[in-house]
Amino acid sequence: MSTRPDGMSGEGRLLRYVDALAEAVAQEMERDPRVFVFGLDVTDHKGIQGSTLGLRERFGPDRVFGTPLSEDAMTGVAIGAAMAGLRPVHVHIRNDFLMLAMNQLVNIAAKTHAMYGGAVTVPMVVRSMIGKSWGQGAQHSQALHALFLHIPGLKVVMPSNAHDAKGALIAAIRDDNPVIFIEHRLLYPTEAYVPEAPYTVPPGQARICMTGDDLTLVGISNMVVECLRARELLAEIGIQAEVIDPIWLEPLDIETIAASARRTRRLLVADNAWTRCGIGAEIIAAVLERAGPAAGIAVGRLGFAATACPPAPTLEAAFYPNPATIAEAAYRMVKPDAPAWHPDPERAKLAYQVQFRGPF
Amino acid sequence: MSTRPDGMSGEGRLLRYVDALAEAVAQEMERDPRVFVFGLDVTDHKGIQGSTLGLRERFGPDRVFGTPLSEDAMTGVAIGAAMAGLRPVHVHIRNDFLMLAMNQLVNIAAKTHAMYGGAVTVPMVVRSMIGKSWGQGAQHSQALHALFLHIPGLKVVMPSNAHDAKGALIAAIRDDNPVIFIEHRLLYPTEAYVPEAPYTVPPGQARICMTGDDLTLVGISNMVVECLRARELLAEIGIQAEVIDPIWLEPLDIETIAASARRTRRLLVADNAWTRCGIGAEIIAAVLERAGPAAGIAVGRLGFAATACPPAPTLEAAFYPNPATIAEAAYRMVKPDAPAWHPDPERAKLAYQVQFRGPF
Amino acid sequence: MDEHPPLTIPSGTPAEIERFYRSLRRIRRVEEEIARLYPSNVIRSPIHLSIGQEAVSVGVIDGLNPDDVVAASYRGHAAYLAKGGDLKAMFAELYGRDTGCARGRGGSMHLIDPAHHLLGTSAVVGTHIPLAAGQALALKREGRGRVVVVFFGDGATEEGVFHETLNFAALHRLPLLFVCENNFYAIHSPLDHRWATRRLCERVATYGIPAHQITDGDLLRIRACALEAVASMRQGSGPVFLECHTYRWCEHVGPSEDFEAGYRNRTEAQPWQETDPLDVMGRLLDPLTRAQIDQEITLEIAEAVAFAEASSFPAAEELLAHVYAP
Amino acid sequence: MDEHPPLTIPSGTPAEIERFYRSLRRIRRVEEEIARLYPSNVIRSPIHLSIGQEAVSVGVIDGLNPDDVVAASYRGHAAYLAKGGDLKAMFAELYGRDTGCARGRGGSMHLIDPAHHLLGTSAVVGTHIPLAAGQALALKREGRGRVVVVFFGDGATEEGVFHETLNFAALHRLPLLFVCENNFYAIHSPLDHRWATRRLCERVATYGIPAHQITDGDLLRIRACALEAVASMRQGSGPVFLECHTYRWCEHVGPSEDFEAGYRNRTEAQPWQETDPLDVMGRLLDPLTRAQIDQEITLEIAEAVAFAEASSFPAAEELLAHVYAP
Ligand SMILES: Cc1ncc(C[n+]2csc(CCOP(=O)(O)OP(=O)(O)O)c2C)c(N)n1
Ligand SMILES: Cc1ncc(C[n+]2csc(CCOP(=O)(O)OP(=O)(O)O)c2C)c(N)n1
Ligand SMILES: [Mg+2]
Ligand SMILES: [Mg+2]
Repeated sequence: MSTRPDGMSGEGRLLRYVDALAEAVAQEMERDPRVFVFGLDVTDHKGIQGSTLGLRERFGPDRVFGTPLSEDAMTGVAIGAAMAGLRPVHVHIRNDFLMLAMNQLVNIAAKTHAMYGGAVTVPMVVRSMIGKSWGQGAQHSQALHALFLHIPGLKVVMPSNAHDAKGALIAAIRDDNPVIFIEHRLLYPTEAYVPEAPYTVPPGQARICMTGDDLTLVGISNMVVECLRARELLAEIGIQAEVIDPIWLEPLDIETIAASARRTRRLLVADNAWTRCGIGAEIIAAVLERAGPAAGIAVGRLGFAATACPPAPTLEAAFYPNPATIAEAAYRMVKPDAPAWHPDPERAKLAYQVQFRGPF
Repeated sequence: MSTRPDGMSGEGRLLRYVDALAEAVAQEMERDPRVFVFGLDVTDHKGIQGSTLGLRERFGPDRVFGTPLSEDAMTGVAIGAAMAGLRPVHVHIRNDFLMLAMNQLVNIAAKTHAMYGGAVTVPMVVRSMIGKSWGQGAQHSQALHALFLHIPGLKVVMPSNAHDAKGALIAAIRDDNPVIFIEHRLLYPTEAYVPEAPYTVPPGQARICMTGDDLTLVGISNMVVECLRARELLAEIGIQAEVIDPIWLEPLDIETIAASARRTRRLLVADNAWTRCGIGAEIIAAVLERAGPAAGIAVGRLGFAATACPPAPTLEAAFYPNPATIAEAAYRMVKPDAPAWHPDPERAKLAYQVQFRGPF
Repeated sequence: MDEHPPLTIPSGTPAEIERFYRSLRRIRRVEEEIARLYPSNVIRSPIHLSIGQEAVSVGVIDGLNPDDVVAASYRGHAAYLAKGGDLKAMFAELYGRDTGCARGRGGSMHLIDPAHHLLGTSAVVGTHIPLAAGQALALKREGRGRVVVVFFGDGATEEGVFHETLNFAALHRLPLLFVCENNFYAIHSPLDHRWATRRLCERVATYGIPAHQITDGDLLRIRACALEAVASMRQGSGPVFLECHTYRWCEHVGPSEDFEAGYRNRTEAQPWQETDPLDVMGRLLDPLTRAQIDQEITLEIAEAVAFAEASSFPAAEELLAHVYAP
Repeated sequence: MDEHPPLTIPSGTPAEIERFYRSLRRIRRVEEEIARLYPSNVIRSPIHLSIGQEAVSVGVIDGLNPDDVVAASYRGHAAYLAKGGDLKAMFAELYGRDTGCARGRGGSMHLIDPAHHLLGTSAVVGTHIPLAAGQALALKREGRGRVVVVFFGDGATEEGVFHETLNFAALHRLPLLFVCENNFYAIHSPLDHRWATRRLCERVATYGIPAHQITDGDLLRIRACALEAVASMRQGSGPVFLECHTYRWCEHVGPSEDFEAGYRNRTEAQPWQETDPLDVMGRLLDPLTRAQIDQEITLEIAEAVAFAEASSFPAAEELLAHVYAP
């Protein structure tokens, strides 16, 4: 594969994120009979927004099936099946519902390999969706990756584009550890060049999406897209941001981020989640532990407002970071003494935000 | 109350942490008939290591009762009762078991006040124990406060001594929000001067336990005690550490910590938990966001090794921070170019660690 | 799906018939209005309509006192309205306005009305069931004979928390009426893909909880059953369980029908639609009374919508209000 | 507690009696040795002894093939040993040594022996029940007639996950034998403080799962019941449930008796101790055979303890090994 600056091959067809997910699973199921897919709603006519459509027809009801509403037990079933040598992909339509599975994920899945001294492995993937601006309110809008990141033994990946969605999902399915795979709903219709043959986007390798000297912008999941838009806004006023997509949050490629931050001396993390004890805090602490005060790195975090997500549009708009607020925060870090700057909020909007209106 | 440098009054009797907890609950139950205590094992002859002993006899089975093994529903019952105007204190003998209650805590308790626009409150306290060096292994040794800290709407407090245990528990019971109250088992027998009359150790106020100019040491829960011992070891070689106990982690008194770190220009957080996306990361990120690179603050974190807690004593000893590892890390921050220094590990041990051998 | 048994002829008094009709009609019309408005995107929240299922809420809640407590799920419009929840505050909430019952912070799935003893509704299936038990614990302690009713779907009975709550409620003899609205689907998944057997009532009865199954959607039968349950609960008999078969006419979430989607068949709906309690009650009323009720409802809804439209959105500066109680 | 019904006279063959005696005696003696060693602090792990309850594990597991799978809880020594789990690796694990079955990373509550198809035991009550279902799903897919047995206590049946798993197992007709070891206590909390009724088997049966209660602790009855269940499960009949009454002689956790603690009475233990299957079987053996078995067991245990003592602790540098599989 030829290499581009952003680390993607540029080969293959333009494919939507949702189709890349479906293709990854289908190819892995084809390759490895141990892989199976289950979860609420995976076999209905909506097929998790299309990402599981056709799998049941192709691989049969033994390998693709719906479940009762029993997240706790179903997670245990996935773990048990994984310990028995199968490779479950357990699908949840909302990340929020994983709170019902925390005991199994934290106390069993994460610990099984270590607590039995390596005697068994838990090769499972837990897929779940996160969102933004759905008007869905407090319990259907969370992105709780920080909770999983806190627990050793779990891997966490949040691909930001179709290319990585396919490659990371294949890597996750092939991984012998429990992988929490988190997909942003607004990314589902976005397209990227995706090779047709199976490939992996392996754990622990960040991507420098765009280079720049003035500031390091780290985006998580869809925030990569929003950072890229922020970068354009910043470029118009002469600020060059380097945008990094960690892709995998555990294992995290902290060296790539630290090297960039050492060079730009400014590090801003935009997360699609609450910031307290979040991945932004982790990245900042990890970079500064490594770089020390002599590196003179300024730091900042953006994320959800520290409240439950409100459906009222006025509040919801203020709840999330967006390209304008990212660009503004970056500007303040680069020019702390300059007067405030506000990009045109309309121009700052992303195409996918303007269009999205459901379905739920 | 007279004030001492560490912010404690020095009044009252010497009381054990465990008795301070029991006294706080009894006094609040006396004062407010809405307060009730329930949870697995709260009424047996062990009474949660003594912290609930006698309550049932004094306040009757309607206000003090055991439950089935149903953490999920019992947490919902606590929330529902709190919404109905009662003030439950829900007790868990292990923090690990709260993973079964995550859905109710994260999706309901934390959000209820905000998601109904302030129409209702959830005045509940969730007590749970954490530990160290129990040989209990992976599932009975976790301290998962970071998971709760990540979620807006929950308050979190981890008192490090008997005085604060009583005052913070009274404050928690009187608080109109869900409070996660986490107690370190090894602190139970430790004594402090505790006033007899009810008082509060209110949310959001850290304590500077000992002052010093060379480094700011922040300890969480029992790590305050270990930091104080580390401070003694460091003092012997001429390093003066300032030791801060945040007491409440949410709301967190970040200003007190930031002011200290600005002055000492070195910030080391010792947590009794995993560090990834933990309170150490949060404190470091929050301080550096405020202070900026010009303040030249060096940072560091200590916590659990990133694995499931192993019972083998050789591994367990390496799993936890201790006064020696804290002192060594502090030394490296203060004298980065000096040769390594290792305090005598025997001398570094704390009395409570030497003695503790169960019961479980 | 089970055979739909023939509906018994209602035997309510004229005043009752009028009351039932008004309540059913009001709920139906409110939801039809929501469905009508929905495509215009003024409602900023996913909606789970109760259309077709109203009789369960109306029948059960008719047996309650105003100070009894009701808990329901995201499919909670019917329970909210039947219990007397404020209609203006409901529309304002759907519109995300500051005058909404949750001040624009809840949406359709998080309705609440403390003045009418409506516990907030919840969007995570089953979560409100133990909350209702907590409420019932408080009412039992209070000792004034008040009771709690909790409504939930067939899917909710698959969550472990449902079973944990049954056991706890029975153990403490809580004044809690469990009402399972069994509409045979969880989203698009039919019952038989999720339930090993249909012996739910039998299962619940093993906790020592009296359990009744009502398969015909008859409002008066539901009401009679609830009345009896509530009366015994007020005397301290402990919890009672009701499984009411019913049918959802619209899609799981959203304003439309979805019989064309393939997961279920319109013929399945027919018997339910033919015996729609709203129709049945309506036919028993004299046309004048009926027309007047209809008109009053139309007016009330128009006012509520106007109220919502005239209300302002919460100010962005208020984003962080109410995270913590003071 | 229930009345203790009279024990039926065992009717096993001499070879069976010998096998049962050996297995019961081995487990009892291993745990007695653990209890003896415990105060010296060489065992770095909380211990939950099965003493008094061995017959459930021995009786059920005797009906299994070597490649059937067993899942158990923190009170899992008996199941581990009955299934053929390595004794040396067990002692080494209790001692926290690198040669332990979990390489010193598990402890008493996390025994595992993949070679003998022992799923790792778990310390969070009920968590292993759905894991066993996952195993059963894999075995069903495999189609070779292998089955899974999962042991758990009465307390575990109060956790929601137990009910969720029953439904799923029944729905998928999994080859899973649920065995509830009802010892009437969860830690110190008696059954009637936790169960609204004792109709557990009846409840389980509503899932279409055959459910049997064995109240007398009779090993042969337990075995016969398990044998029959396993045979039908191998044919694809789906899950079966067994509730075995039994009694824990020692404290919940730790090496001692605790009848003086006040939460239960020694007289409650008496009928169980008087009909102890180990005694019953022992009396049916000729003294010579018995003495020889006893001696072999003594030897084996001494060897295992010596093995553990001679093994080294894991190196501190290995602390971060096994967090992630390569
Ligand atoms: C814990 C949880 N799991 C999954 C979902 C997604 N979900 C929303 S509604 C629903 C179906 C619930 O079915 P039922 O309880 O029968 O209620 P109904 O919608 O039919 O009224 C599901 C699975 C959820 N909201 N919460
Ligand atoms: C989820 C969970 N809750 C609470 C505990 C604490 N605990 C350990 S053993 C136990 C009692 C379990 O009783 P039972 O299932 O009857 O098993 P037994 O100990 O009697 O064999 C409890 C409550 C736990 N380990 N896990
Ligand atoms: Mg339904
Ligand atoms: Mg028990």
